[in-house]
Amino acid sequence: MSSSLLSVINLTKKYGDFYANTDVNLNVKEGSIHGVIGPNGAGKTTLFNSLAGSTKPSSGKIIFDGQNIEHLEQYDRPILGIGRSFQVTSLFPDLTALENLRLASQAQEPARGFVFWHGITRKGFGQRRALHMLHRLGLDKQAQTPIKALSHGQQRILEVGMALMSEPSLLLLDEPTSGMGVDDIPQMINLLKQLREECTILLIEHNIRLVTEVCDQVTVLQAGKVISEGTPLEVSQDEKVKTAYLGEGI
Amino acid sequence: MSLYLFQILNGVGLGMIYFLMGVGLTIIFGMMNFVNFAHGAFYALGAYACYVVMSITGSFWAGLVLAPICIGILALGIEKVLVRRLYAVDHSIQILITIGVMMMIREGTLLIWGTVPKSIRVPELLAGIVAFDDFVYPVYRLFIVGVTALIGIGLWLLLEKTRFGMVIRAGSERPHMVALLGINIDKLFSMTFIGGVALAGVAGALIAPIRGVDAFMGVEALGIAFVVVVIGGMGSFSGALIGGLIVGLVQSFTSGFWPAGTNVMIYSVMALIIMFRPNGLLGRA
Amino acid sequence: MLVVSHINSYYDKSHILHDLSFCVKQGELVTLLGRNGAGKSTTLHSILGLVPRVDGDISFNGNSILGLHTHEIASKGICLIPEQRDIFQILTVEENLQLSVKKGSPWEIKDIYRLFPRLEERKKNGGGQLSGGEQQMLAMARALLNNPKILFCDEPSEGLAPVIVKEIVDILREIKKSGIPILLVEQNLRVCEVLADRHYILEQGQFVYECSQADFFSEEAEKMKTKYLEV
Amino acid sequence: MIKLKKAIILASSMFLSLTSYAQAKDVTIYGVSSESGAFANFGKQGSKGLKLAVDAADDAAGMKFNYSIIDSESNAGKAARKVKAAISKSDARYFIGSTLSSTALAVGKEVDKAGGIYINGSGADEITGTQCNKAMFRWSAPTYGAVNASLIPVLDLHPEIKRVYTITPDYVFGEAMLNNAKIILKKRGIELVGNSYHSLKEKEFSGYLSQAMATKADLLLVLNFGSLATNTLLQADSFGMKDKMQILLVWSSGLDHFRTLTPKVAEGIYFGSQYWHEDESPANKAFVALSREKLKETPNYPMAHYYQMTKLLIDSMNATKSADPDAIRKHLEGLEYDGLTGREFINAENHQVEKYFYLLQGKKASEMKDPDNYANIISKAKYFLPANETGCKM
Amino acid sequence: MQNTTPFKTYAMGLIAFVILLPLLIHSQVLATEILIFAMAAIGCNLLLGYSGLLSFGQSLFFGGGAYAASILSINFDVSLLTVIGFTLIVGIALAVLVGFFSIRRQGIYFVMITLAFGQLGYYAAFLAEDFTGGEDGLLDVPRVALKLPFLPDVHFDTDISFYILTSVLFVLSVMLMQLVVNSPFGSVLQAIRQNENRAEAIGYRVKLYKIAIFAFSGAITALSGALYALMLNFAPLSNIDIEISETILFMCVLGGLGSIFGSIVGAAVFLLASDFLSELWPRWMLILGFLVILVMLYARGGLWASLMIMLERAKEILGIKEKHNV
Repeated sequence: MSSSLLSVINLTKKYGDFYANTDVNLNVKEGSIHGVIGPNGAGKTTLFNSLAGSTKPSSGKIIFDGQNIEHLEQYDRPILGIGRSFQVTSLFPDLTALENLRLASQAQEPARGFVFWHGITRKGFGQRRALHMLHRLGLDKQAQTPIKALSHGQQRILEVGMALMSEPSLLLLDEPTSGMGVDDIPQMINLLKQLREECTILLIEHNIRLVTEVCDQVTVLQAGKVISEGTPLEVSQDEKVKTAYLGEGI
Repeated sequence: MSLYLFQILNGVGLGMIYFLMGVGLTIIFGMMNFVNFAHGAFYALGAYACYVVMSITGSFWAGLVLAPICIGILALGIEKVLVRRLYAVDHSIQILITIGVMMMIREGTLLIWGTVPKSIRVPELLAGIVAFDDFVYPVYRLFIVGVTALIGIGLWLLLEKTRFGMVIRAGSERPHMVALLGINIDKLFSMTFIGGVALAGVAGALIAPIRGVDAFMGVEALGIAFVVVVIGGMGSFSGALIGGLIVGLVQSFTSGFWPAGTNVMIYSVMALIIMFRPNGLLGRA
Repeated sequence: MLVVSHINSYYDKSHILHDLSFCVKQGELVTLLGRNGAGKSTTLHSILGLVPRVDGDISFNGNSILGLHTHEIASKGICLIPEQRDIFQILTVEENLQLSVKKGSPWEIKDIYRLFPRLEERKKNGGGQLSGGEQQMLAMARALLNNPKILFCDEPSEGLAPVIVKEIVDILREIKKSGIPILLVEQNLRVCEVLADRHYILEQGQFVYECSQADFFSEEAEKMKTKYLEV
Repeated sequence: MIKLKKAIILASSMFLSLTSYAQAKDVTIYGVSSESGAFANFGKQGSKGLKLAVDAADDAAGMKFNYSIIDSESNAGKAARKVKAAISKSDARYFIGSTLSSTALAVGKEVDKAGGIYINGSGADEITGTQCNKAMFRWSAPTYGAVNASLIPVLDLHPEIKRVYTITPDYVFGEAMLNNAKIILKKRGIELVGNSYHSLKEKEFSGYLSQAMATKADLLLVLNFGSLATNTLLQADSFGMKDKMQILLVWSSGLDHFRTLTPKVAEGIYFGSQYWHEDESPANKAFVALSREKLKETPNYPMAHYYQMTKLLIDSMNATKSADPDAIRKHLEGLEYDGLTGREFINAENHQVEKYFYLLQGKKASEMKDPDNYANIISKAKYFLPANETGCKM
Repeated sequence: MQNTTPFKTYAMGLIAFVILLPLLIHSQVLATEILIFAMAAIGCNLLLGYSGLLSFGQSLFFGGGAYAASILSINFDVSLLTVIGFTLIVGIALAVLVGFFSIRRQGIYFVMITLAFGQLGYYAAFLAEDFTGGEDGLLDVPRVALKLPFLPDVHFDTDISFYILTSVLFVLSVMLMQLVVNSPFGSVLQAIRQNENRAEAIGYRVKLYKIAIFAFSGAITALSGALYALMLNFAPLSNIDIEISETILFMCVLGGLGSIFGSIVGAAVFLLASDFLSELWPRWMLILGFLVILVMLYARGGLWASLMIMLERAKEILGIKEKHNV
């Protein structure tokens, strides 16, 4: 039994009087793919943001690799080994695919970002790793294409690629297939399956096919609270979950 | 003691004038998220319009009434041709373009009315002073405070108590939802812009008898108006009032002990307030 | 009454809806089902002119409404109860209602208070102070006052406690009884089952299944539900 | 392609050099004036005066006079740069006028380095004081002269004045005015009951004016200038102060101030002025006639002093029959001549033109004989410190 | 807007520009002023064009640089390099201060804070008469000589020698800025401008980068202010007035946002227009205002980009003709 890479303990997030998350507990085992699902408004994105550092939780702890991280700034987390993707594609639209990835790689060595006295064509600013990643994502041909000219599916894949550039030990994916065409989804599933070899993944997803296919463990949120946890099969049998998704008898 | 009392009263009087300069700006911003750097130019045009009407009709009152109408008509044109395209763009682009508008208006006024400043006489009815013991105050200033208070109350009633105001407030929060209720939000935006700009015209016309009319009065007013609304919170009606009063009082008190430093104080107060209350005193996030 | 034929919708470069055609007839309650991101809300928004680019044709009571401004479409009587409710937070409950009153509507504010007694209790409160359920009621009330000829309901049960959901369902039923057709987007299948006349299931911006209420429990329909809706 | 470029460059540079050297015998007089920017009004009038003087000049001594206007854009830095460019590019040596003292000081340095002549009428006393140099001449009364020539006659006319309140802009010029006033008041045993400093960007004088009234002063002595003074007087009028005390604006802009203020405000107020078009001196009569004939307008101070300064320069060129700055300087130093304000004299030690300064009083609208007859000349006088007291070391 | 043209080509182009400029406009002083303001406009462009920060406080750096250089040159017997070094330090210090406070806010609030700093700088300079000369400005600013060990002093008293000095500093700083915008640092700035949130999410401390670009902007703007003071031998109060901020901003916008060469074009066009047009028609600013609106509405790339597009078209037409010939 492998140990927990990420533990969330009694995490609560309030917006005014509104509780987006209440006492959420979560353990993500090293090397696993962990899905977080739940109906709209369940507080998945809030939880995700607390983990990624774009919001600070109101109370509770987040322990990553034995270290408390709930107080860390967003920009500190990639360097610790937590990569994230965004639900709505959030890239640098006027820059090329290669440059996007290169920037993500360069960020791993914070001092490099302040090098202003020479150009970036030299080695060591992530160029090589970015090319490598492009190849891996199957986007070699798009290296010099600006992001805004890429298809939506390609953008989604790049979105995940960006998170990977930090060589994360934990990858946080926010609805990686959101808005993707049916044809592109298998490509994403393949990518995720490959990735499990190198890192732990926590993902929020609506595409149940994807969740059942790739996840080892699933946590179900409803109204900000954890209502069920287990393997995809266990969870799908859980009456509480069914009710949460399909509604109670009326 | 009486000196302090005077400074407070004078500060409040000034504050009301500053409120009048800022209120149109804040309404336009609050409703449409539009930063209008040409606000001061419309203020100056208001003063010129009042001057022109007065020199034709001989009546200050006609000027006071017609000036905002003229400015409103001009604003209608500018909104249709230019401003309409800018609601969705970045603040910085709105600022740069409205600065262009400001320059065109300023140079235009110089072209039309020349470089000699004009002055408008205080109407006979309002000339003179009121005296309470040692404390004297010009009637015309009291008149401005009164008119501003009336405009303020009128605006408040309009915004808070009428259907039109309700729609404006609703539109400032969720323009899409207002459209979904079958209300023409674009028209509403135009009307708000025209109204806000016309208020600048009123301010210009009202102040003309105190400080004269010149092409550069707009720039000063713009600075003050922005400080006022930033202090109070961009978009907040009552914020403009509080901001105006704060600036008025700071100016009144500073001029007592450090006259050269009034502007330093005003800008420092503003900078401090934004540092600690990023959206101004009453601004929404 | 509402006829949507072969519409394609785009946000920037993303092609969201692919060749959708459907209709809502007088007095009918039709549901659009599908998982998140299937394109249900986008369908509603496309009809209301809130999506930047829509091709195809949409007609309402025989007149094409494609390309009209949102407010023009809305004044023809197409009323949306949005997913986020979009209550005006800075207005009071009563102001929210007054704002929506339109001449000719069969409902007046006093009818609303009869229908939603809670709103009357809270009429002086700001829209921002309401609970989720109250907000949903207010959003529905607002649509009713707006003289609707057809009602679009986007996930009315989302995030609400079961008791409240029940109340909402009752109200929808009452509205339906009054003869106003409803296009309902809903994830809660139970809600759909008790209300709807016909169902459409969407996946990736395309219709994958269409059936009447009678067929909704057929073997095929159950399969479709499992495939496209369930966990 | 490259050849074409070269040809164009060559052609254009030849053209430019041709135009600048073609008229070697001409003398170009450069007017430094703020044609645009915040002081465009002043500059525009000044340029008119300069043009009038050049157009009216004979081309005696075989020289033909031209003028060129350097737009200072109401900015001292711009003016300095353009003057520098004119000196190096066109060999400019003769410069007239400025709006701002800071412009005059900066331009003065440049012209001095180039060995030219620069006559201006700026307010700052440093021009003929601590910052004086051999190139600069100043045709305007210093603060000392202005305060003496206006305050003393007012005090003589109104022996009832016992308490004086001053309003002063908070910078060097205002300080100089205030010090001069204090000396006079002290000499006469009149109490200075209060003073309000204000910033140069002040628009609001209500606070200071109320303090003045609270001190029950008999005379409000306004020591600011330009639009500051306009605002002060407009606001004083709305406070009804004219009924309670005398008001003297020492450094007015003359005709412009009366036009802006209108007779209703100006009536009864005393104004100090560098120039008034109704002076009876022969030179002024000729000038006013010329201006009314050529420009159809009554000259104001900017026009008059640019005219006078330009004419002074042209006259001395004619007198010396040369365009040599040194010769002209020698001629100007110690010169006494018929000027617009009467007999004027140029002090050789600090290049101050010792001219008359006027005290005017605003007239009732009903008493005005013509549209520009805004005021009566109460007195005119010359007060100048001995050159060794001005701090000038040339 | 990544440039792929080789570095050397830029250098050659710039050198050709500084050699041709005084010949074309026939005035070394005006040419000097153009180079100086081009540097200031580049400073503004670093913020607005490359980082999306609209600063109304550039006059603080410009005026601050002018005062720093003037005070040092008037009061101490120093070498030119010392003056330049001191100016850069003052510029950077002011910029870091303004940057530190202003970048915490966005949109109009950011603009207002930079404006407030600009205004505070103006009034501070006005009041601190002993150091700045107040309204009169600092007169008699000497052009200090360049003192190098074992070599004779180099003086810059003539227009031409000062133009050469300015050209050298201009070429060096433009090349440096060209390096900066194409460096790893510059690429992070582009990323921040396009998507601040993502930049932070992949691990960049966005605020630090913004302060850093403020420092660059402050340095080059202060240097231009210093050169302006040395050129005029005079540091007027108007150097630190809001009008200078506006002028710099206009040059930057007119020339084109996000292009260093655009700023050079913007400064040249602005100054030449103000020099020639102001004499023809004092109300020429009316046209300027109109141009600014047009550029912001239809050609964000400004005059430079429009020029480039026209060149491309010309090339295309020529290219087609060549093909026909073959």
